[in-house]
Amino acid sequence: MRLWIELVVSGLITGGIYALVAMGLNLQYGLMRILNVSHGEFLMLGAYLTYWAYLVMHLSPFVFLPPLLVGLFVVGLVVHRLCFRRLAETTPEVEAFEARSLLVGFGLMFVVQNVALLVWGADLRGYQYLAGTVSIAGVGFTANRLVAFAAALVLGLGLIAVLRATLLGRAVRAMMQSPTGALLVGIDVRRLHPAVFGVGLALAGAAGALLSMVFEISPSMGEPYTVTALIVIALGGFGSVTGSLLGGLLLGVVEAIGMHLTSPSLKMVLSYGVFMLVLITRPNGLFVR
Amino acid sequence: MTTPALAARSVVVRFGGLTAVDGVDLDVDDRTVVGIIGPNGAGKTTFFNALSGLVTPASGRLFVGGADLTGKPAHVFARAGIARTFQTPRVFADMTVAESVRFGLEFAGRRRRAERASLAEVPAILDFLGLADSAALPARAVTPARQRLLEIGMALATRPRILLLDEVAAGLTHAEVEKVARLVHRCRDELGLGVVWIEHAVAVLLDAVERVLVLHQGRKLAEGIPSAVARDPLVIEAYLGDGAAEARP
Amino acid sequence: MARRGLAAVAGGAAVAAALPWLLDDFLVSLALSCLMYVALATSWAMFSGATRYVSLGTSAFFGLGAYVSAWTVAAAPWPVVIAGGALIAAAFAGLAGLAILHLRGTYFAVLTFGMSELTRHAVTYGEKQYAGTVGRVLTVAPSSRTVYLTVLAIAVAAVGVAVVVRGSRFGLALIGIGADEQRAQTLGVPTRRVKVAGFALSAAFAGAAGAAMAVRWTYIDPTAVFNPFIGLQTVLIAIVGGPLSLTGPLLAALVFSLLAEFLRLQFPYAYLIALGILLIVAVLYLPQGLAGLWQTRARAERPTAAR
Amino acid sequence: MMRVLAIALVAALVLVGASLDTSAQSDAPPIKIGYAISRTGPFAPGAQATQEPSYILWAEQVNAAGGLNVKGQKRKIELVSYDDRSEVETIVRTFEKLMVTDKVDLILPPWGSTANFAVAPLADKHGYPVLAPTALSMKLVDMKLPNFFSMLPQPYVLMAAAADMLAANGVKTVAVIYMDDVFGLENIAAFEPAVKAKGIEIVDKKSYPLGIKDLSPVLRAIKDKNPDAFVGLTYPPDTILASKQSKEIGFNPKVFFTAVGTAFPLYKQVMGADSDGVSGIGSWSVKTSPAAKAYFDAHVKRFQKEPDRWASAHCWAGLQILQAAIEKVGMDRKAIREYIASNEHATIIGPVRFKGSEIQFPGTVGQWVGGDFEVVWPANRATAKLVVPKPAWK
Repeated sequence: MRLWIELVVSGLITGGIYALVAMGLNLQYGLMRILNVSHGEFLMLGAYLTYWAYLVMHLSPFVFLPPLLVGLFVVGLVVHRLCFRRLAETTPEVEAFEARSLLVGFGLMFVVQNVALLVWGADLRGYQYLAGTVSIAGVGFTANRLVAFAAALVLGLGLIAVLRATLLGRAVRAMMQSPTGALLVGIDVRRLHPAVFGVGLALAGAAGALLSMVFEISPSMGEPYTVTALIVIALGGFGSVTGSLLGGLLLGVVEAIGMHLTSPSLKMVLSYGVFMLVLITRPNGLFVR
Repeated sequence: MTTPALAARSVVVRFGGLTAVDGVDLDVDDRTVVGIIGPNGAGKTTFFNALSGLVTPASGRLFVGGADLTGKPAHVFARAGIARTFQTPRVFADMTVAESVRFGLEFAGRRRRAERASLAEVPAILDFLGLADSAALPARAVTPARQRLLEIGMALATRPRILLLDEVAAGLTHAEVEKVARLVHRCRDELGLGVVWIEHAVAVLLDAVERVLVLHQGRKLAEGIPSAVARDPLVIEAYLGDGAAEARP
Repeated sequence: MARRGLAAVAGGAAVAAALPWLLDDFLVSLALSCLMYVALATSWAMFSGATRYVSLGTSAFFGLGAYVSAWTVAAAPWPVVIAGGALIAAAFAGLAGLAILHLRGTYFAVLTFGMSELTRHAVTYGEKQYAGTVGRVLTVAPSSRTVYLTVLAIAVAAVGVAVVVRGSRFGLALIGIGADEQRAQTLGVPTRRVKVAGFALSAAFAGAAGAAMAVRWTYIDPTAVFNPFIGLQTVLIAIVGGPLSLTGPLLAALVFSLLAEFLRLQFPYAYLIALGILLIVAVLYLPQGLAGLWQTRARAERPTAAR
Repeated sequence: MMRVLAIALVAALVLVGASLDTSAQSDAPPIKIGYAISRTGPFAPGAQATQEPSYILWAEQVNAAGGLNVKGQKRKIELVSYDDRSEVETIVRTFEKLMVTDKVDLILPPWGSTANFAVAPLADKHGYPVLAPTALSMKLVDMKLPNFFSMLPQPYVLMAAAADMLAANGVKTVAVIYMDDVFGLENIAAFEPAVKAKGIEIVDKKSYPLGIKDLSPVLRAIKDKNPDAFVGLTYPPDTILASKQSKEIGFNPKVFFTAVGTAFPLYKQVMGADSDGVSGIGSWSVKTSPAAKAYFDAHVKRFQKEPDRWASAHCWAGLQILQAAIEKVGMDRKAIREYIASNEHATIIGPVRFKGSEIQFPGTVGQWVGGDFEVVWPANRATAKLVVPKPAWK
């Protein structure tokens, strides 16, 4: 029994981060059909900036989190203005827009990853923050993992609360269902889109900041998280932010238990197998009735 | 009695918990025009989707020329002689008008139906529809009315036995509607087709068809010659909630 | 058109075939890279460009081909190895296609990406379980000239097949599926069969290319041969070239490979930034791809109009 | 159209080739030494931690001293370097460029086993000797390429040393995890017979894939079996992950051994005081020799980071051997190869010689002792005393 609790909690902790990474990406995709494959790169950027703030300015990652969120939000506005606005204007047809925004994402991936390489070098880096062990019900967990999980959950639930409770949030959700709805509710898409794109990047950055406390960082760390985010989004449903939260947590737990029951070597086969199966049989996600 | 060209037997189509078409029968012979009317959401288009193989009925059977095609994919229906148009024209936007018509000839229309007087050449079809002068234009560039005609042209290019027309007259001017009705009759008379014609604007339809079927909430409400159906109290009642004025011929 | 196109392919191939005798090893290798991407991008565009089923799965087929090569190169004649790579990749694509070709758009893209990762990990696991290793050493390898000519042949075949398909009913069916799948089906196109066949046909070239390239590396492991970048780069090249055109992906494969190499060697530290920016600019300002630059010409060359 | 394209292609190829012909003229022509190494992509962290800095440092030091003494003439080193993008095909192509187009005098190897597998036969074909500091595979050694020299002792040597150390410290049971790649598989294959020969029982053996983010389920299962020793045949990210998570679950075996990355300065940065007593693969420290200390200091001064205590020094030793060979026999690559193959060489890691492709160098075990990574096994190489049992995680 203790073992199972350990597995589930450990899975939830990993899954919380997965969820946070996925939610930002899904928000962008759901609203604007931008499948931003450079999402992981902005996560990496968040991780490096946090690392740098900790090392150079001795700022705790949590103190640095608000300016980081704002910073990446602004980066998001700029990136949207420079790349995606023009793309949306010149490519009205959805399928073509999706394919071409994918390419812009690759371009961004090259740029951001290599800027980080130039600035920080390729070496693996890390720092020690809240590395002590906390015991919960006799089961030990590193403090930074728990804190990261809690922060991920707060950000994730906060986002969902905003989407559900505020008028603007509800409009965003409505539009994620039907893009033409925007015109009916009279929302200024030209302002909303950059803002939501910015929120997506800010969430990626936050995930990076949290991850930097737990894992080592390198300029190429982002790609696997983009892939994980895609898996989570598929599980929870494209365009469903709540689905991503649940999907992330579920994936974390499934991986932990699967790894225990089979072998870690099968972990990847397992995750991708589940992912393919869900997409093939339930393309709208597991949680859609 | 000969086998009908197209026969639907107690066709039921469901989406999740919703029954869109509920046990509808239909027989269509060669050289006839049958109309289907019904208020919005009556299941007309869904019924067409079943007749053309795009959705598989939950129960019931579909026969084309006597052969049971239930559950077969749409291209089998097309090859068996079922052609259709779509409510909002679904032409190949990037192809020219001539290319679009050729498409049907290359696939379902490839098999010769020697016994039919079908049109087997792109120019012949374009002439039949009066589209010859648009042949080289991209489909996206022609007027919506002409796109409707092109839809019919693409369908004719499959060299069908049955033509299913889904609201081909919607939004057209009175004069244009008249032209469509004449075209439908020519399909029947010159090409020997059986035509099933859905229209929301009932007045147009009742003048043009020999037999009409009324769908309401997925069920067949009435069937018969237009004049009789138009007087059917059940039909009038069904249409009252949906714009009774339209219902009167 | 088809005949003129094939003649042009033959002319280009003749020139390319002479390169190993004219240029030094490095330039031949560079040409080889170009040819590899010509084969991958052209065959990709043949299916994915026409049908708009954007596949990110090229690396799966490439990797399978590479493993077929690793398994058989010591025992089988070279043409059999290449054909084996092509066949296994095509068979795999056919089976996968049956399972996933009912989903379009982003779903399909993401699924094919997942498929290629799943294949990578499955091969890793299988090799480890049953062969006790993950990587394979290929000590018996044909000469680099043979490899070059083989990849040239694959590229020529890919372009040739793309030209032929473009002018055929099969190609028309693919384009119809890309324009409006249901409509095409109601006009008599057996869409499922056409899609699976097209997907498998395009995979065959990636498999053959993988089988040919693997022997250059002496040692292959799943990380190297199932590198998702092979698939991504293929898509990138094809879309930058213009996924609906024949010459676009071909030209883009050459331009992209040469440009990337030039930047890499000239600016060893910042070239990927330059490449990224160029890519973004190309996507933003060439909406039809490179092919858009000679759009009017391309229109006149459209097979269905020309016949 | 196609013909135009083909001609354009040839022209472009020639142009790219010509534009990159970097031939600098000076009175005493410099020695051109070329390499391609990962500055981007997945190999980059490893390559930049253990390999390229040494190349750069070496060239700078040699040039500062006026150059290499080649047959009485002082010649400077000109490094011709490219990024290999961590892609095998790019690695092959770039080395062809270096050897055939640029006609460099000598080459330096790329990073990692995969890359060396691709380069070794190519270099051998063109007659370039290679002293590879980061190629670890018996399969590569078994290819018996005359021009290929591995600077690292092979898995069977390393694992035998580890098994010796475990046995000598009373370890009876061991749990091992290893990565699903050539490094992990070859090492586990060497490890199993080595510990069995010493009568040590393997109580758990698990493999894991590249890029794993959570090892705690595995470690908890291992903890339940309570082995005397834990051995992780791991790469840097997983080395640290396994350490952090062992601490998290309070897994405190007598010996905690992790492979690559334990000897990285990063390990101490992220593990802090917990690094104390953790052992791993490592072969030198600043106490090994004054030359080692000088290398260490120069590295820190030049790059503001410490070299790792394993492959970095082997890389440097390879450069020392190459330098000695050039100064002894000149620039003839055949003669250089003969010199390397048939002599004993003095290096910062001690005297070494080669048997075939294999370096004759003992297997060693390192450990974090008192805040520094030291060699602790075998005794004649030790720079500090082995600490067993490892102090519990703090």
